[in-house]
Amino acid sequence: MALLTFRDALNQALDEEMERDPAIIIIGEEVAQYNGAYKVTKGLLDKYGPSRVIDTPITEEGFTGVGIGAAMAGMRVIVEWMTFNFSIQALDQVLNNAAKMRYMSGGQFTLPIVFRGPNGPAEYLSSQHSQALQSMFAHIPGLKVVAPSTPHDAKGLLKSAIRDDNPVVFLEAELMYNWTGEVPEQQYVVPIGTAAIRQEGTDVTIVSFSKPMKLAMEAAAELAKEDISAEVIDLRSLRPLDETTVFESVRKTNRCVIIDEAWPVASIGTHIGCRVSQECFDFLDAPVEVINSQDVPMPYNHGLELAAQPSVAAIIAAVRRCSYATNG
Amino acid sequence: MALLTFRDALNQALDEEMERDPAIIIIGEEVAQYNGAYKVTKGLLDKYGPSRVIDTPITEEGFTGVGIGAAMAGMRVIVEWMTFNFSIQALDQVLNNAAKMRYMSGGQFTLPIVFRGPNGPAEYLSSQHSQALQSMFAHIPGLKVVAPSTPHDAKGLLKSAIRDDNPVVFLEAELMYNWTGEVPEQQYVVPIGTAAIRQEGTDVTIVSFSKPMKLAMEAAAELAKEDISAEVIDLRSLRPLDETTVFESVRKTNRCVIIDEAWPVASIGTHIGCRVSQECFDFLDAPVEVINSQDVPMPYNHGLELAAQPSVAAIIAAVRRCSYATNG
Amino acid sequence: MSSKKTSLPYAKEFLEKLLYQMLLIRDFEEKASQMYGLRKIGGFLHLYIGQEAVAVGSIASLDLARDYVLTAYRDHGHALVCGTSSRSLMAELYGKATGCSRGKGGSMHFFDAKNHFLGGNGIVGAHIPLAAGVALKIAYNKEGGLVLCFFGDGAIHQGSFHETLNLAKIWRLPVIFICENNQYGMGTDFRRVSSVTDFTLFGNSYGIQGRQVDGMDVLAVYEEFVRTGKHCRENLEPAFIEVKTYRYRGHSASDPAKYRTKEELDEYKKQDPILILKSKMTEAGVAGQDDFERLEARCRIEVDDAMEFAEKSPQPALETLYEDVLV
Amino acid sequence: MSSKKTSLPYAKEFLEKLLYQMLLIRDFEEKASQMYGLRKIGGFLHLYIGQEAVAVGSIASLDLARDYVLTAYRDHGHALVCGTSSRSLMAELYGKATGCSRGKGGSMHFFDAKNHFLGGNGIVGAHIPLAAGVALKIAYNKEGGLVLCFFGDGAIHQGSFHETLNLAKIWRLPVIFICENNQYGMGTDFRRVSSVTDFTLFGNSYGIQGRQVDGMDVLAVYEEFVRTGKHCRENLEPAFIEVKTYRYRGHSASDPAKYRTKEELDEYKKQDPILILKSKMTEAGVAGQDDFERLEARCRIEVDDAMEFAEKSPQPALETLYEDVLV
Ligand SMILES: Cc1ncc(C[n+]2csc(CCOP(=O)(O)OP(=O)(O)O)c2C)c(N)n1
Ligand SMILES: Cc1ncc(C[n+]2csc(CCOP(=O)(O)OP(=O)(O)O)c2C)c(N)n1
Ligand SMILES: [Mg+2]
Ligand SMILES: [Mg+2]
Repeated sequence: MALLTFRDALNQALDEEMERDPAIIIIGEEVAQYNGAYKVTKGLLDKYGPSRVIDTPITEEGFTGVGIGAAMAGMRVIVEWMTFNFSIQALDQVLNNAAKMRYMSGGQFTLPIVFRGPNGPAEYLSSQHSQALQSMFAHIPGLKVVAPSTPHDAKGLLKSAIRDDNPVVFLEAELMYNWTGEVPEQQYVVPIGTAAIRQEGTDVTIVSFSKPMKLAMEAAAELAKEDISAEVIDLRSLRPLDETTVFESVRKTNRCVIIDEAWPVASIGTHIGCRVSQECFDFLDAPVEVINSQDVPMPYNHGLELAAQPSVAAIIAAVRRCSYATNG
Repeated sequence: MALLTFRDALNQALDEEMERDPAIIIIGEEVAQYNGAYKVTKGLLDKYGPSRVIDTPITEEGFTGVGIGAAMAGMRVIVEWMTFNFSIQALDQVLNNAAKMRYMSGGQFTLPIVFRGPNGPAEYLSSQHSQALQSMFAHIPGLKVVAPSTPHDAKGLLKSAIRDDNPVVFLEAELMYNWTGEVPEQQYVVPIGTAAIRQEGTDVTIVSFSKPMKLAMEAAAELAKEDISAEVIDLRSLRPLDETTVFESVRKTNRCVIIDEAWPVASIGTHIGCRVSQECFDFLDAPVEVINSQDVPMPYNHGLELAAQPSVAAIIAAVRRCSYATNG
Repeated sequence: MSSKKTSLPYAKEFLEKLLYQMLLIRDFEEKASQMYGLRKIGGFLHLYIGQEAVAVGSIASLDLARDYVLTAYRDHGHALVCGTSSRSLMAELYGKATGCSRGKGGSMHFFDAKNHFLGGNGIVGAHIPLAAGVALKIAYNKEGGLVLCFFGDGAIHQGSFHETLNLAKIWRLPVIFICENNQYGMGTDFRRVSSVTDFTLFGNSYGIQGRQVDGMDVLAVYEEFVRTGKHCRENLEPAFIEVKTYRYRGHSASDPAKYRTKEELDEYKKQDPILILKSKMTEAGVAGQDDFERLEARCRIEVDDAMEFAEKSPQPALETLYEDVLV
Repeated sequence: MSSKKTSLPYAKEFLEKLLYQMLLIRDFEEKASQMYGLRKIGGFLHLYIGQEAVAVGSIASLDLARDYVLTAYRDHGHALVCGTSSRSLMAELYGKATGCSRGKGGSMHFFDAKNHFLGGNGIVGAHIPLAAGVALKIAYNKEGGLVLCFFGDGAIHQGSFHETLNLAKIWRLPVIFICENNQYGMGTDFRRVSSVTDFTLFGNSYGIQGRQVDGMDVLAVYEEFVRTGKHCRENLEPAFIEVKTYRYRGHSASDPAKYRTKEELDEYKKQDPILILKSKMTEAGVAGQDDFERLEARCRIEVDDAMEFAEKSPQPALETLYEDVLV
C-alpha cells in the first residue's frame, strides 16, 4: 500500500474513473487551468483536455444546473464547488431538480452526478466561509450524501459516487486534504452506505464522520489510558445512513456520543441522537450525548473559532458524563 | 372576539403594523396589484401606496437581498415568498447575509426583516411545490423561525416578528389560510419563543406546530374517547425553541409524540426527539415517537400524497405504541 | 378575406399536421379544464390555449431523434407536439398509474424521455441551465442535435437565465432559448417589472443576436426556427428568440385574470393562431371547411379517448410512493 | 517627463488627500502582508495593491454623511478611504477585540456602520442586492444619497448582479454598480469566462448606460464618479461603471499567480496609480519630492501605530462567541 494524501487519493479516483469512462466530465471554478483551488483536479486538464475538464465563471446556480441537465441527458458529471459555502447558491438546482427529477418523472431519468468540494470550517475565515452544511443536504430525499474521513475511503467512495446513477453529494474538507493514509495500489471501490468500525470497544460508542473522526480517534486513545474502551464508528455515508451498525454497537456498549461539526438544531448529529434514543431505548445506560459546533455563526478570531467547534476535550467530557451516569 | 380567517389575521397584522410604523415596506411577487397570490396582502397597496407595497419580478435571490440591504440600512422589511418552495433560490441571501451580518460585523447592524409565505404541502402539486422546509431555516443561527397554527397566534406573532430587530422566518401554509379562529378586537402581540399548551393532559405529550397541529388536536380528541389524556403542545416558534415547556410536560406524562411534516432526516422533529430523549431520559416510559412525512419527494397523486404525510391515524398509532410500552 | 390565392410552400400533410396539433392542444386543454371543474384533476392547471402556435411551429422544425425540448410548468402543448400520447398525458392529469410520469408529476411535470421531452419544470427559470446541460451533451458527443428551451416572460429576469446564456455562449452550446412572451407573469404585465421591453436586448449582452417573432402565426414561427436552428446546429451556437404571444385563460385554473381588459383579450382572439392557419390554408386553396371538420372530429375522438383511458386507468399502488426516489 | 506645467483644477490639500489615501492603502497592506508571513494574521488576505486609485478616486466623490459604500472581500482599501481607522482595521486582521468588527469578521468582513461602510462580503456577488436595498432606503426617505457598490470581474456573471440591475432600474435606485475589472477572478482571465469582453454591454440590457474608466488614474476615476454620481442622485437612477484596473499580488496571500506573465505585471506597474498621481502633481507644480516624503513618512507612522495598536490589543473574551448572534 502507498501512503497518499487525501487530496491525491481523490485525484486518483477522478483520474481512474475518467480514464475508464469517457462520458465523465468535471466542471467547476478553477478546476482546469488552475488545477483546482485546492489542487484536487491537478493534472486532469492536461490529460483529458478542455472538453472534459471545464473551467466555469462564478455562477454556481448556472453551472450546477448545466451539470444536472447533462447528467439527465446521459453524461456522467462531477461538479466541483470551490467550497460548500457557495453551494447554497446552487441548492435550488440540487433540491428541486437533481433530487426530484427521477421521482417526479416516474423513473424516466438517472442522474449520475457528483457534487463535491470542501465542507466545514477551515481556519480564520469567519462566518461566510466556515460552514458545515451537511444537515441541509442530508435532509433531502433523492440524494446520497457521503463523507469520508480517510484517504482510502475518499478514493473508494468517490469512485462509487461517480459510478452511482443517483446524485451524490460528496463532502471533503480543506483541512483534510493533507492528511495521509494507506491506499491500495490496485483499483478498488468502497460501497456507499456502510459505516466502518474504526476501533472496537465495549464501554461507549463514539459516532462521527468526516473531519471530526480525527478528534474521535484521539479522544478514544486518551480514554484508553483511563481504561475506557470506546467503539468508534465512522459513518462514511449520511444518506443512506447505516443505522444498523450504530444500533448494534450501542446495544453492546449502552452508551453513545455523537460528534457532528454542524450547528445543533435539525442537524444530522441530533437526528442520529434521536434514532439511537428510540431504537436503543432499552439498552441505553445514559442519555445520548451529541457534540455539535456551538449554535453561532463562525467568528474569525482563532481562539473563538476553536471554541465554537467540537474538541477532543469535549468528547472526553461527554464520554465521562455518560459513563458515570447510572442506569436511568 | 371576532372570528377571523388565518389569512385575515395576517392581513390585519400587516395593516396595523404598517399603519404604526412608516418605515415598514412589503416586497414580493404579486403582493401589490394582485393583492397577493393568496390574498394575504389584500388592500395594502390601496392603503399604503406603491412605495410601501412593492411588486417584484420573479427574482427571489435579488429581491430578498434588496430587502436585507434595506433592513441593514434602517428600514423594516417584510419579504413575501409566494411559497417557500421558491425560497431556496434566496437561501444564500438568508444564510450568508441576513443571519450573519450582525455577528460578523461585531454587532453593528440590526436586521429587522421578516421572510414570510406559505410553507409545506398543499394539494396535487407534486414534488417541487409541496415542501416543508422548516428544518433548513431552523438549522441556521442568526435567525428566528416562527410557525403559528391559529389565527390568533398568526396575528400576534406576525406583529412581534415585524417589530423584532432580527431576521424572522415566518411559516404559514396555504391550506391554513381559510382556517378560522377567535381574534381579539383590541391590538395585542404574541411574544416569540414560548410554546402554548393547547390541551392539558397526563398520559402523553403530543408536540407539533403549524398545520399538523390540527391533526394533533383531532388525534387528542379521538384519544380522549379511549381515556388517553394527551397534553398537546404547540411550539409556535422553532428558533428559539421553548424546550422547557416540552420537557416539563414530558416529565409529567412520561411519553412523547412529535409531529413534523418535514422529511425525517435532520429535521426539527427528530431534533426535538433527541432533546427530549436526552433531557427526559429518566422520565420516559417509552421511546419518543416522531412522525414525519415519508422520506420521499411529494407525488402528485392525491392518495399517494396523503400517504406521504402525517395523519391522525398515524398519531393515534404512535400514542398507542408508546402507551402500551412498559418502562424500559 | 381575400379570394386571391396566396400559395404556401408546404405540403398539405405538413400544414394539416400543424393544424391538427394546434387543435389537439386546444381540445385537450378544454377537456382538461372541464374535468378540473368536475374535480377529476387537482392542483394547478396552467392552460396553453392561445399560445399553441409557439410549441407547434417551433417543434415542427426539430428532428426529435437527436433534438430535445424543455419547458416550464405550462407544458401540455409542448408534450403533445413532441409526440407524447394524449392518453398518457390525460392520465397524468388524473394522477393515474398510466400517466406519462406514473401519476407522480401531474400537470406541471409531464416528461417523456423517449420522445426527448425533458419536462415540465415548476420552478421559474430553473430548467434553463438544464437545457444548456443537455446541449452540452450534444456538443460533447457531436450529435448534431439542438435543444429548444421554452420559458415565460416572467423567467427572463431570473439569474439562472442570465448565467446560462453566458455559459451557453462561451461553451458553444446548440440551444435556442425561447421566451414565450404572453405578456403576463401571473398578474404582472411584463412592462411593470422589466427595465427594457424589447427582450432581444438581453441576448446582446452575451454576444447572442436576439430575434423576435409573431407567435400567433405558426408558419412564421416555423420559418424562424428552421433558420435559427440551422445556424445553431451548424455553428454550435446558442440563440435567443422572443415569441410574442398571448394566453387566453388565467394564469392557472384559479386565476380570474382581472388584471387585463376584455378588449385586450378579444383583440388577441382575433389573431387566433388556429384561425390564422386555417385562413392561410383556405386562401392558398390547400384545404377547406371539410378538411377542417375532419381534423376537428379526429381531434375530438382522440381527446375523448384520452379521457376515457384516464378515467379507466388504475390509481398508482401505494408502494410506488417509495419507488424511483433513487435508482 | 515633460517639464511643461499642466495645471490641475484641484486644491493641493485635495490632491494630497488622494495621494495619502493611496499610499496608506499600500503601506497598510504591505504591513499586513508582512504580518501574515509572521502568522500574526491568518486565513485569506486579499490585497488591493495596484487598485488603490479605484476606491480612492470614486469614494472621494461621495458625501459619506448620506452616501454608502459596499464591496466584496477585497475590502481594506474601501474601508480605509471611508475613514475607518487603520488601527481598528489592523486590529481586525489580528482578530482582536478592538477590531472594527470586534475580531469576528477578519479581512473579508470589515464593517464600519458609522462611516457608512457596509462591508466586506465574502460570497461573490451576494452584496450586490444589499447595495440596491440601501439605495431603496435612500430613495424611500428622499435622502439625496448615493450608494457605491464595488465588485470584481468575477462577479459579473452571477445571477444576483443581473437580477439587481433590473430591480435598480425599475425601482429607480441611486446606486452605482462598479465592476473593478482587474482582469482575473482568482486564476481566471475574464476573457475566458465571459461571452463579451466589453462589460459596459451588461448595463445596456437593463436600459442602463454603461461607462468605462481607466482605474490607474485616480483623477480620471474621480471625475467620472462626480459626473455619474450627480446624474444618479438627481435623477434617482442606477449606473454601471467598468473600471479597468490590475492587482499586483496574487488573488490571496496563498496564490503564486502563475496564470500571468511577469511582463504583464511589469507593464501595469509602469502605470502605477501612485506614480501617475505623483507625476501629475509634479508636472502641475503642486507638489514635489519633499511633499511626497512627508506624506510617506506620515503614512509609515500611521501604519506602524496601527500595527502596534493591534499587537497590544486584547483577544476577544470567550463569552463574545455568543454575543451578537441576535439583538
Ligand atoms: C422561482 C419561482 N418563483 C415563483 C413561482 C410562482 N410562479 C409560478 S408561475 C409564475 C409566473 C410566471 O410567468 P411567466 O414566466 O411569464 O410564464 P407564464 O405563466 O406566462 O407561462 C410565478 C410567479 C415559481 N413557480 N417559481
Ligand atoms: C459564490 C462564490 N463562489 C466562489 C467563491 C470563491 N472565490 C472567492 S474570490 C473569487 C474570485 C473573484 O474574482 P473577482 O470577482 O474578479 O474579484 P477579485 O478577486 O479580482 O477582486 C472566487 C471564485 C466565492 N467567494 N463566492
Ligand atoms: Mg408570461
Ligand atoms: Mg478580478
